[in-house]
Amino acid sequence: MVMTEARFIEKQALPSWLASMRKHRRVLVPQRREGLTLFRPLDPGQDLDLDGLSSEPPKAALLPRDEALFAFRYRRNGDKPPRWGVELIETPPNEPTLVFGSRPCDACGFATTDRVYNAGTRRDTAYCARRDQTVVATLACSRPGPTCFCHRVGGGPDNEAGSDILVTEVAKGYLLEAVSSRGLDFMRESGLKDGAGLTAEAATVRRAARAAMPDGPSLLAAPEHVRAVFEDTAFWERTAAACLSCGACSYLCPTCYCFNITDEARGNEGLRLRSWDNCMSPQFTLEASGHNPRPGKAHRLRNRVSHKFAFYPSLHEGALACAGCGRCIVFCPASLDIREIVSQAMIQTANAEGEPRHD
Amino acid sequence: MPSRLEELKDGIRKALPDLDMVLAWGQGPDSLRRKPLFIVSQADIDKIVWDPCCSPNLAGYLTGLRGKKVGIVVKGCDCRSVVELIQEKLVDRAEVTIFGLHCEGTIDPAKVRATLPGDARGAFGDCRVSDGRIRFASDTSLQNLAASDAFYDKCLHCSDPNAGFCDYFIGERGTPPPVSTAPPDALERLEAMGLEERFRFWEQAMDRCVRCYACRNACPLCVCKDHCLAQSRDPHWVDQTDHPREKLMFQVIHALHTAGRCVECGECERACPMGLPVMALKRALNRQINELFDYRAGLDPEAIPPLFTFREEEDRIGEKKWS
Amino acid sequence: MTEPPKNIYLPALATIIEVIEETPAIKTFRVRLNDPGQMEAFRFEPGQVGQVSVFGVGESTFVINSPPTRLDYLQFSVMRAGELTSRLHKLKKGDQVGLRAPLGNAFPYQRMRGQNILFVGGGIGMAPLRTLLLFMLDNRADYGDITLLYGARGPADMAFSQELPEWLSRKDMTATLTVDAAGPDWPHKVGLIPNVLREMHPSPENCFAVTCGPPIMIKFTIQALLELGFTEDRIVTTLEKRMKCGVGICGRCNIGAHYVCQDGPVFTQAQLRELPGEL
Amino acid sequence: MPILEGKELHIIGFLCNWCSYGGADTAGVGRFVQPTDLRIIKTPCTGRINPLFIMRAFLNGADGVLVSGCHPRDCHYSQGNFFARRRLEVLRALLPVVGIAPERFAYTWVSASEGQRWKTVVERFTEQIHALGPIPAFADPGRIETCLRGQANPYGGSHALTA
Repeated sequence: MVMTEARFIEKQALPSWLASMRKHRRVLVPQRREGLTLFRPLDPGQDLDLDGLSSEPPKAALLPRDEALFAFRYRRNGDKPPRWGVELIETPPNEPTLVFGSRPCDACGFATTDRVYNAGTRRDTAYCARRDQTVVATLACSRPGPTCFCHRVGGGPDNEAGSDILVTEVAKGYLLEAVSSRGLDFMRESGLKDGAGLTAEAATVRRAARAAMPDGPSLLAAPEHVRAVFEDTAFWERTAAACLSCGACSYLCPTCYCFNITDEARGNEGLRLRSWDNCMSPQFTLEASGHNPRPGKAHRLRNRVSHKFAFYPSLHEGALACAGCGRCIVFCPASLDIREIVSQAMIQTANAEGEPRHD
Repeated sequence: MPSRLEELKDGIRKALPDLDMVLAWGQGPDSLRRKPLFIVSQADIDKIVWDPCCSPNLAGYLTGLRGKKVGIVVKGCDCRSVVELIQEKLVDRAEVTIFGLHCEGTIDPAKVRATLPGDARGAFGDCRVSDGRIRFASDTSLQNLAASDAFYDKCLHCSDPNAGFCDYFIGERGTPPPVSTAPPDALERLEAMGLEERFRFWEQAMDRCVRCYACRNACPLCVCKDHCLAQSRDPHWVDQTDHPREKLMFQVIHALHTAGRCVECGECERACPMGLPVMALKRALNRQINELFDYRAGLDPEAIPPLFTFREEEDRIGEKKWS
Repeated sequence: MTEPPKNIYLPALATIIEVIEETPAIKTFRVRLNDPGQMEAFRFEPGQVGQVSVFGVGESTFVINSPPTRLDYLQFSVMRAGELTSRLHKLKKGDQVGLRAPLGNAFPYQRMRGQNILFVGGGIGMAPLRTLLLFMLDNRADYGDITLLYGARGPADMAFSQELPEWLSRKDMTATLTVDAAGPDWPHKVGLIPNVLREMHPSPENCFAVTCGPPIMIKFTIQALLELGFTEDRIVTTLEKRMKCGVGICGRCNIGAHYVCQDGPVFTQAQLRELPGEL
Repeated sequence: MPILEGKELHIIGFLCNWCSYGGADTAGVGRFVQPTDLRIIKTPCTGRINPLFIMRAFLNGADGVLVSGCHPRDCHYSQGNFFARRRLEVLRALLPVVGIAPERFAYTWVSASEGQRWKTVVERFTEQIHALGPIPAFADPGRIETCLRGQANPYGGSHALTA
């Protein structure tokens, strides 16, 4: 990490500082709600939950569950006799946001979507507008959960990819270190005390966290194995046998970014809506003729795992589209384990060692 | 006296040769969760697990295995699902071999994690249930929870823990889970609120819904999940905006489409990643159906679900008087 | 004020200037962009597609099947199949639609220069072939012999019926029509496209085959072409996939790591064989 | 005819074409005076009425929903109202659980000749709904309303782009 400025804030001062940030931007933080930890606008009446991993990643900060791409309104125009003209109304997002308390795996999700939505020549204007107005302050992890495997997919408990500021919990509070120019500008006007003296302590905290990660072989070499097992339908039938083909894994995954576009209208006006979609749904590839290239759940699961561990890497210099957060394992109703699936593919096509027994 | 697990394994070992597959439970990603196990060879039989964490209802997979000879291991509530599928001819009785068990109640991992102190989110050791207490080792301390703090709500007022309709009953029949004081469940909590408060409750709950349709896809009765009304463009019942109104509309669709059919197996709530009390709507309808037609789903394979038929003179439905 | 970044999902408004009823199931729409400057500056290559919007219903992808050499209007031939196509079929002259075009890649017409061309079209699959055929007829000298085999279920299902007489009579191309079944007054061939193709026995010598049609027809036509000696990198087809964004972001139209809306819809058979088996 | 804001509430009526729609017609022909809040949707039979119509109406903001069809044994399709009776009686239990007063929904039987009875039904039901007042609304009016009605779009302002 290039030597940049650092800021410090005491533990008890954090809530009030965050509340003060709400003057000119939306502040999204992880807070407990009905047994879940969700990223929602800060509720000062409640304390933050900076313990474990949030139930839902902060993905919605950049890719909201639904969003109007534009609105349209049919109107009689001036012709004789009058005909229906259409008026298009752009709905650009402008919502300055601070995401505080995201984890390195959540931020890896943003890095994954950046490569697709902001690919130089091809820029998704709504996403890029939000990205430019959003500061992501990621809290480095101190203690891995049972289903965390970020260190096996190219990440780590203190990985900076996708973040603007890396926050580390030190003895008396939190040290903020900028990892992007956006983060640097934000820190400069954040009114926090200088924290240069604590960078060493923060570094040791992070090193300890890296050492505490559960063992398990790296999955970075997965792409060629997952591609090799693509045609083995028996493998995918076996793997997907218990799968319910629902959307829980995709919608709670920080690196799933697919969406649907539908027109929703009320009478003569409406909007073109972008909403979350997932390739486990049969409608995802169903064609008007009735033909569906992925009719069964095995085809669909094959595509989901292959996209993350083979197709995306082949388009983005080997970067896996998986952050290793483990939410798909925690929330799958049938307890499918993507670590298991990828390891089986690697075992079957080479003699990699198997998946270690968990807990 | 061989343990019930051994007896189950023997039963399956004997039956497997003339079956294509047997559905049971196997080790899950952590010690509080089990996952469906598809037994096709004698080697798979050793992977079978039976303990209070075997909460998934395996009946949902039967409708996808039509034409195959399938064995299935069922608890009391799962068994009602199989009976309901047979009632509606969604499963052919001749194709299914049922191994029934007495169930001591099933553990809800989300409830256990919620009751534990914040930092005890790590791994858990193996768990045992005895005289109404559940004991297991979490990575910070030995846990000893009352059943009512760990079991699924449905288990706290379970009336038939024994699989009532099966080919082989494994082990002894037994009593429902020993629950001293069951806390009020979602429907009771809702009915303690005023109408406006309930409306706001659902508005909040549906805001958390991520619309993954796990509740629908886990439901054994939802055989048309691949072309569901909720994703139809014509008729356009539900639009794609992330609004509580549209997501609540789907819960209403699910409740009404399973009215008179739902056996309260709890899969919809178990599958929901956001822990939403979606079964409350179905339980309200089941209560009304029980009062109107003295009927409970999934108890008698010959019975016709009440909304599939009618009587010219309904004994408990009078006519509304307007004057 | 710098021009705000273009919202890639915002279509340009266009007006339908002509509707041609090709067959009971296929209609051709000719549209002009409402903004004269945009219409003037509009350029595309044969084979590229456009997302046509009917506001309130949605968007669907259709090949621009008028040639890039005739830019007074843009033409889309639409077979009624789903929600959007059915609503499109209800639109009249003067109605408004939206258009996001051009998208996707084009036929490799540069590589085809100086070569013989064999067109094999089935039903609505004739639409993508038409833009390349007319483009080549407008630059006739650049290409060798042009042969067209166009088939449909029955005579009434033949699209572009007003142009067929011209294609049949032109000296600089040979056209053959066939139907699966027809009455006595049908003067042309009767038979499935792959069988008629084997009968015609076209020579694969420096010849490109361009084919498009329903998946079943494509499968057996490519088989026949391979039997006749055509090489895989000289058999070109277009793929139909469920598309939404049209710019390779929404993840919907992928075959393996390739997005049909961007790396296609035009592929050679050699490229198709490299893709994972998920057509 | 648009709702008279402030005086009228949104009341939807699903009427079976053979009996109740005729009954409503008879009431109209008979010049019976009745409240005007009711908007009638004609259906072939009460058996055709999917309970989801009623829930969709409530969630879209209807303050009251009335269903009326042929008397039992008079159904033009002989069984339609029998099935409807069971479905609608079951539906009644769903309303309170989601926070909608069950009194906002009623179903009844009115034959084509009972114009007077139809007038009574409409009067009583409209009074009942006015007593309850408007149905609780969702806090968020919805994406379409916020983008189009020019209200502050939580994700950005809206301005017309092209004429």
